[in-house]
Order: sequence, then structure tokens, then C-alpha cells
Amino acid sequence: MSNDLLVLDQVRLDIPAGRDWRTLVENVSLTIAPGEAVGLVGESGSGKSMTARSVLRLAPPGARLSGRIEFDGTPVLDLGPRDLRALRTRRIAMIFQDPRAHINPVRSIGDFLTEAMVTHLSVPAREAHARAVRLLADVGIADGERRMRQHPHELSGGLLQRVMIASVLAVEPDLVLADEPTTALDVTTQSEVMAILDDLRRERGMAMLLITHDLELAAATCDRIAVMYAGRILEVQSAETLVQTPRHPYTTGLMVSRPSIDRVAHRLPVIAGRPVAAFEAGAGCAFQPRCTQAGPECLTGRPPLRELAGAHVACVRAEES
Amino acid sequence: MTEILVRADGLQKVFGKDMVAVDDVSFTVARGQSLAVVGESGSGKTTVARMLLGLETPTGGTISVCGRVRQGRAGSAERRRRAREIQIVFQDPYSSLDPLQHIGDVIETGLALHFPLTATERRTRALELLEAVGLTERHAVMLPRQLSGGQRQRVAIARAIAVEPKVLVLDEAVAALDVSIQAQILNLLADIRERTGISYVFISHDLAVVNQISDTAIVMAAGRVVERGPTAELLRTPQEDYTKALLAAVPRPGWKPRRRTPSPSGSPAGTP
Amino acid sequence: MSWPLFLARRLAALVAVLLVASFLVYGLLYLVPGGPMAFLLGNRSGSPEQIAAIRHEYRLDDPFLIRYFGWLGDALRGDFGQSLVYRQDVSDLMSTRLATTGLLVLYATVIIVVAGVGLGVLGALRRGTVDAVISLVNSIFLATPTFVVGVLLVIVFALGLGWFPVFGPGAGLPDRLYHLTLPAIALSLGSAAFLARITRASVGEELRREHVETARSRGFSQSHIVRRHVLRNASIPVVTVTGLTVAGLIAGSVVVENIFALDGLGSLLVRAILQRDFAVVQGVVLVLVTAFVLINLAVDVCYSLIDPRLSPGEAT
Amino acid sequence: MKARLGPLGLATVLLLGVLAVVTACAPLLAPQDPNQPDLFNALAGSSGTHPLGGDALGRDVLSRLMFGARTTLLGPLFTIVLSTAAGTVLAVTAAWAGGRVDAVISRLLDVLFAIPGIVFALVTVAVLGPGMTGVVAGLAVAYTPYVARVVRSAALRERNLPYIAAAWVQGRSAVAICSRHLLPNLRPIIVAQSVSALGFAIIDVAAISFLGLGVQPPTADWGLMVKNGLDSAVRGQPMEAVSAGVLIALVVVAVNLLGDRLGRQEGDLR
Repeated sequence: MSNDLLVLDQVRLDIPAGRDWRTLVENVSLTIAPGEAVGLVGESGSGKSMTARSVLRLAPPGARLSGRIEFDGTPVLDLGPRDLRALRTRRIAMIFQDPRAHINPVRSIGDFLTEAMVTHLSVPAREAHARAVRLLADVGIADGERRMRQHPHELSGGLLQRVMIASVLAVEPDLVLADEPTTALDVTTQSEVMAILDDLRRERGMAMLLITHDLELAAATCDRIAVMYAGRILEVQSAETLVQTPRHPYTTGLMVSRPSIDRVAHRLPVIAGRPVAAFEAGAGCAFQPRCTQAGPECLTGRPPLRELAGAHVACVRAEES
Repeated sequence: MTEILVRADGLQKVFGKDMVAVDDVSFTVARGQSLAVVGESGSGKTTVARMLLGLETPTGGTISVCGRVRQGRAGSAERRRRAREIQIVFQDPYSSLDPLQHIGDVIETGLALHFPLTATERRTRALELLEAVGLTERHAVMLPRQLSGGQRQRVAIARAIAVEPKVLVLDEAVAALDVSIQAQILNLLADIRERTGISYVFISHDLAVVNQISDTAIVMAAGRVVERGPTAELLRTPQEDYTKALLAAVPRPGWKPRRRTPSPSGSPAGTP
Repeated sequence: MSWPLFLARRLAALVAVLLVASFLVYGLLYLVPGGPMAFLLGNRSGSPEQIAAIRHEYRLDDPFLIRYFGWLGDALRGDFGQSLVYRQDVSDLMSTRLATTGLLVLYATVIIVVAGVGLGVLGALRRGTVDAVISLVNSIFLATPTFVVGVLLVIVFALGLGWFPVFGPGAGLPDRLYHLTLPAIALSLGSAAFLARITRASVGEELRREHVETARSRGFSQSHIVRRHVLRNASIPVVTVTGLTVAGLIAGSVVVENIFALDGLGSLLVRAILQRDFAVVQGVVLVLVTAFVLINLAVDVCYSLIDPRLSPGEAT
Repeated sequence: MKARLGPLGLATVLLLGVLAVVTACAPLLAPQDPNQPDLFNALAGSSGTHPLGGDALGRDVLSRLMFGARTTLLGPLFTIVLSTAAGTVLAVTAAWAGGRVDAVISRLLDVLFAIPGIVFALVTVAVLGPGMTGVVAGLAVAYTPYVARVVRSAALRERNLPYIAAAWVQGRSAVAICSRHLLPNLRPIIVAQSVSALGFAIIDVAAISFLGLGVQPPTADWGLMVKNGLDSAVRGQPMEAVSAGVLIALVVVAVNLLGDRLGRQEGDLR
């Protein structure tokens, strides 16, 4: 589809490990339409975070990134340094998991918020300041003037994450990459921050790629969800249908093994074994060793994503489950 | 009437001059009961756990375990006796094991402290315990860094139950684990309780996990108990606003994140 | 905590440290085998009158603590007693030599900061050959003692090439600087290498920080990131080490002055030790320790200016 | 561990090994009596019988270097053993006990910190008279706070890890926890720290000998040889000063490399 904002096609990421390479992301294909929110859900080692970083070419030094990443028709992997910076400056912005580590501790909140406006957009300092205070108000921080003078260590995690969101809004990007934006926060704060992010994103028509381990959170805030495991996407569906009819055994497993506040199971149905990273997976379907549905056909080759009743699923036995 | 194993009465902990971490907290744990202590960061729930274990000294109130009041610094014999009453599993599976100690050794050290066993008996018992938590003989000779987070947490559980305590405190013991591993550990904990009749004090911020593992719960905020009751009731019909807010914030089918009206300070309680 | 309170606290701590250190220095000299008398007389044999005079002058008949506080009180007024060897006031002996040592340390400090920080930043930013060469040179300088560097410099540049004078402090500022060039280089090489290493590690570590990733994700150029987000953050350990090394120069000057026959505090101290000149040793050591402690205080104040987390005056 | 040594590491180990052998067997290996003056050899250049020539008194420079290794290296070694032992005990005690004990120990270390190492050594030399005893005693005390500060902060970090709390809760004694858990985990830091301190100690001890306050003539010592060599150099024969000086630098380079490597390995294990 030509009107997609972001297209990932067979994206692969390897990082050097001694003399070897370790695959973290393996053949990930995904699209995001303008204004759309897509959730990328997976456990540790699934490669979800690295996939998001690949979009901005923020992979670790020495990493090998291949495949096709296209943003608004521009191939991101071919961009020169200047164009790449322009892309990062105005078009795509990232929100990180741990705002305390991801905001410079020795600079004030005001510095952090106005830096991009002054440097990139040539906004006069005074105006940038006024705009930053308005942005702080937008994210629910009323006493902006005081906060602008403070330093990160004087703010709580929830406030800092809102500052991070404000800094993203400042450049009005087309796409926000949100990497576990609420994982480090308390539940009530998570709800608040997620709501702010969701509201403001919709108001401004920004698309979002939400990276999270929390399927329920993704379902509540995203239009579509992609489930990742061992560096691959196993399933893509609209959020609504995914929670009702998950197609991949892994997705089903994730949903039923999570305890709920509404019901108590005598024993939780579990997925045996532990999640693996792409480079740890053997031949065949990466999930096969943990899968209750697995048969001999699952051992031959990685199953590709295929369409099944409006969903995309990478399982040869999807119809049977 | 079941036997009360832990009785905390008016617990208080003040750090430094005026940092009140825990204020007037009381609860009991009966034999075989699973009590959840629910709260967000800064609620004082971990301090409560540490006081139960004697890792912090309360500045006020009393704790009695198995009918004996715990007071003052204990000598080594007294500490060994207390060890048989109550044990703990910590949140972080990476730092709760000595990186240089083999897994089998971790269990055997605990056994050697408390039971008059020969070396062979000790080894056999250690293997039994590892098997009870889903590990094998193969793991006994490994170092912690060769194990995954979930496996390490199993070792920590085996270490705790090795000394056969009556109460096990689990301080956010599944919070750091992946969803699929979390379920495995929760099932393991349920099995152990069913088999041994051990009591749990389950410290957690996660209401869904609490719902699964506990039969009674207390909700803490800013060092105080806000609400208490049977877990199912507490989650179905919360009485206090804080509990309601906590419950409303849990993502679940049909849930939407909600903005509280922007407060003038713009910050939740407890921030400067 | 506010700034005045912060400074008051630091100063109080400083005074306490100085008090204990001075007590240590004063007291140690009484541990000498044979007691203070043996020390004061050294190899000389004294007549009963001389002994009596010394006992009187050094108040040896008073209890130890009274003697100590008497000495300390005098020292605070700038009176460190009289040198047994020179028959001169210790304070006079020191004041003429203070300038030489001070100038030497200052000169070396400039070299250390410029070369150390410059090479360290360069090494961190230009990984590869440049970094490897700098690291190699650093390892060598770091391992070569000041006195070896000094002797080699004398052999090569003074004796061999004849570019610099071998010995002596010179007269007039330009000539003094000229005379002090080799000593200052000898004094600074090792410390400059150490500072370069710390700077490189610190800048390198800061470049890997998460907040730098944020800056990168926001499209800032590498030079902007280095200027705005790396250098200031990386300067905390650099300031610490600069302070420590400059304080260390005070000790290093003892050695360098000896090689280049400079008449500074260091050579005074060494001679006083060899001649067992009691009052001079105490005086010089007290001055050196005071300078050391003052520099450390300056470092503490610097941190608070650099890092808002350590800054007084803001509620945390 | 051995497999990851690399060529540089191998050279380092080799050099230190050769030095250890020379230090132990100097009387067997030295071509000449190091203290035998020979006026014909005074300030002589390289020759068959005297590969590195002679000093101002005509003593064989090579033999003096071999014998000199003993005082030059053993002094610093003693210094480091003493300061590491004292520093570790103080640090672990402070970190474990915390509270007032920690405060007292920390203040004590602060005071020692305020006196530069070499100055402290000069003071002890002033008290005990010139010689190795005073130098080692003074430096050992002066180095203690450097070891203690690093070990204390590492011990504090380690002590607050849950595995220590778990051992405590299991009823293990404080002594057992410190010796079985804390110290083994601190060992890499202690070793790396004391090896890099050894480099500084070699430099400081040689510097004091150079000042004429350490090892006393006629005993051979590298620092002293640089001092005497300076006079020879002024009289046109730099061999003694250069060879002794370069040797000191080489040993310290080797020790520092070893320290770095140990430090990095420690980092890898975490």
C-alpha cells in the first residue's frame, strides 16, 4: 500500500558478538498508516525494542541492519547523515522506557524541552520557553514555569515521562515510537501517562508504534497489534479481533497465562519453557519447542506470515487451534 | 480457629528524622493463609516485608511470629530459630543469588545450618528440593549466571523452603519475570502451598497476580493500610477511593486509560 | 541545604581534618627512638647548657598536649619556631621558597589540564589509530616516575641538546619560567597521562549513556551532543582527578626540586629530614597538607557547580 | 582466563616472570659482585665483562640492576600487602557494621587522605631515620585509605544485595557471610585495586630512594642508581641512569597492564 506512513519489509538486525553475529530481529515486516496506533507486543528477547530503534537507525554500534524501511516513501536505510538527522528532528520521535536515564541529569527541564525547538526549528529562546510551558500544561503539568527551572532528579518518574511526551509533541512528528513508556511507572501513573499520550496523539493525528510486554495495555490503546517472538512477528491483527480470537498459539498462551482481576484459575494455563531470542532459536518455528500444538511439520523452516480470516499469522497449524 | 503465625501490631518505621515509611500497620497471618500486601512504589510494602524478616527494626509496634514477640537484636542461635519460622524470596532474581555459589551449594548451605544431616543426605535432600521447584540435578552444578531469570527465582524459592519455614514472604517475587514465566512461578507457589500448608505474605503491586495467589489482602498507600478484606471481595467491591483508583488503572478487556482531571500540582501524591 | 551552610560544613570538616593531621605530624616526631631530645640533637652531642636551652625553647618540660597546642597556636599566627640548622625563623625559610614551588605547581597544572583533558577527549571521540597511539603514550608516561622523567629530560635536553639550563631557578619571571620548563614537564607528564585516561574513560562512558541516545533520536548532530550533553556530564570525574593530581603535585615537587636543584619547599623538606631539622619538617608538612586539603575543598565546590544533584540550595 | 591473555598480556606475564626469577636468583645470575668497586671500570661504557658499563665507582651496572630488583620490588610489594590487608579489613568492617563504626572509620580515612602518600612516608622516615622500614611503614599507612575507599564502596554495594540478606535470613553468622560471600565477591576488585596500587608504590618507593631517604648505599637500588646516575650523566656517562630509569618504567607499565586486565575481567564477570 502506497499510503502507508511506515513500511518495514524483511527487516533484519544482527549485532556483533565476538567473531560471530547475533540475530536480534529476523525478517520483520510491518506497516503503519498515518494516524494509526500499532502495538508491538512481546516478552524479553523478542526483538521488539530493537525493531523500533531500527526505524530511527538507533541500533547499537557495529550492528548490521538490512531489509527495507520506508518512511513516507523515503528509504530510511539509504539516508545520508543530514537527511537522517532531519528525519529524527521533525518526522519521527521516540519515547523511552526509563525517563530518568534518558533525560540528561545535569540540564534543566527547560533546557530539555526547548533544546530541539531552538536548535532545529530556530525558535527564539523566549518563544520556545513559552511554548514549552504550554506543552507542559498539555501533558497535565500546571506549574510549568517552576518545573522548567527544575532538574530531572527533582521530578517523579511519572512527571518525567510526561516531560518526555511534551518534548516529543514539541516537534509535532508524524510518528511516535513509544518503547515501554509506562513500564517503569506505577499502575495509576501508567493509566494517566498512557491516557495523555493517547489523547494528544489523536488530537494531533500522529501515528504511534507502542512497544510493550503488556498485551492488555496494547489492546486498550492501539488499533492493531503485532505479536513478536524470537525476533519475528508471529501474528498481526486488529486489536479488537486479536483479544477475541487470537490465531497464534503463542498469543493464546500469553493471554490465558496472565492472571486476571476478574477470575481466579485454580492453576494458570502456562507456556512451558522460557522465551528465547532470535539467535537462540533452532530450525523450524521458533516457538515450536514451547508449543502445545506443535507437530512434525513445525520443524521445517520458519513459517511465514500468511493471511487467515483477516489476520496475519505465522503458524502452519493456525487453523487447527 | 486456625493458629495465628504472624501478628503485626501498630507497626511503624521512620527512616532518618522524619521519613515515615510505615505508619500504624497491623495484620495477622494464619497457618496456611496467603495474605497479599498491595501497594504502589513508596507505599511502604517492602519495608513491612523487611521488618517481618528482621532486616529492618521497627521504630514502633510489635511483630510476633509463632507466638513469640520479636524484639531487639538476636544472637546467632535465636536467628537460626527465627529462620525456621519465616523466609523470603526477593524481587530481583539476578542479585538474590551469590554469583560465585553453585546452585546445589545454595540449598545445601541452608540445610547444613538447620538439620543434622550427613553430606550424602544433604545432597539428596538438596536435589529433592530442586526437583520440587522444577529444576534437575544438571542445574545443581551450575552457577547462577548460567540460569535464566525464572530458573533463578526457582532456586531462590527452593532455598527458602529448604529450611521448612512456616511463613514465606514473597517480595514482588514475580514482578521482574516475563508473562509466560510469571504464570509458571505462580503455579509453583500454589503447588507448594497446597503440598506443605505454608503461609504466604505476598508483597505486590499487581492486582491480577494478587487475585490469583492470595485469599486476604491489605492495600497500602503512603505507609498506611487503606483497606483490607478477603481478596475477592476487595477486588469486586472496593470501598475506598484509593483501591477503586488502583483497580480502575489495571488494563483489561474493554479498558481505556483515563486522565484524571489535571490536578493543580499535576503530580500524584508523594512527589515533591 | 543552602550555599553558606554547605560551605560552613565543608570548612568545619576541613578544620577538623587539619587539626587531626597536624596532631599526627606533631605527635609522630615524638615517637622517635630516644625521645624528642635525641631527635633535636640528632648527631650532635650537646653540652648540658645547650640541652637545657633546647628543652626550654621546645618546652620539653611541659606536658605533651600543652606543647602541641602551644605549637599550633604559634603556627596559626605564622610562627613555626626556629630552624636548628639555619638558626632562622621557619616561616622566613618557607616564605622565600613558597614562590618557587607555587610557580612550579601552577606551571605543571596548566600543562596537565590542557594536555590531559585535550588528549583524553580526543581519544574518546576519535576511536581507532589516534586513540591507540594516545593510549600507548599514556601508558608509558603513566608508568615513568617523575624523577626518571626529570633525569632523562636533563640528560637529553639540558646535557645533550643544551636547549635548557640544567639547574637553578633563574631570575625574573620570563627567565624563571624558562628555567622551570623542564621541571614542570617532568612534574606533569605522569599526571597528564592519568588525567587523559580518566577523561577518555569518562567521555566514552557518557557517550554510551541513555540520555545521549535520546539526543541522538532527536536528530542532534554529534558535535552538538558532545558539546551540550557529554562534556559537562563527563567533567565530574575529571574535576575530581584534576584536584587529586594537582594536590599530588605538591608531593611530586619534592622530587623534582631535588633533581633540578630548585630551592623550593620540597628540597627544604628533604634537607630538613636528612638533617633532622625538627621545626622545619613540621612547618613544611603542615603547609603541604593545608594546600592539599584546600584543593580538595575547591574540588567539592566545583562538583556542586557542575552537577545539580549535588548542589546545595535546592530542596531534594 | 589464560586463553584470553593476548600477546600483550603474555609479554607482561613473561616480563614479570623473568623479573621474579632475577629477583630470587640475583646472586646466581649476576656476572659480577654488585658492590665491588673497580677504578678501571669507573664511568666506563659497554664492554664484554660489563655489558652496561660501570658506575662512578666502577661497580658493574648490570649486576647492580639485578640485585637492585630486590629492594626496588620487594619494598612496594610489602607496602601493598600491608595496605591491602589493612584497607580490606577496615572497609569490610565499615560496610558491614554501618552506622557509627562506619562513620568513625570513614573519618579516619579522610584524615589519612589529607596527607599525600609520599609526604607521609617522608615524615615516617624523619621519625625512623632513612631506610626501607620507614618508607614501607609510611607508604603502607598512606595507601590504606585508597584501598579502603574503593573496597568500602564495593562492599557497601555488595552488602545491600538481596543474596546477602537471604544468607542473613537463613541464619548464617556475620563472620560466615563476610568470609564466604562478601570477600570472594570482592576479591576481583581487591586484586585489581592492589595491583594498580603496586604500580604507584613502585614509583613512590623508588622516588624516596632517589631522594636518598630510602635504601642506603652501598645497597643496590634502582631509584638510588638513577640518583647516582644523574651525577655520572653530568660527567658524560648516562648509561646507569637511563638503564635503571627505563627498567623502573618498564616494570610499572607491566604492572599497570596487568592491573587493567584484571580490572576488565572483573567487569566482564558482572
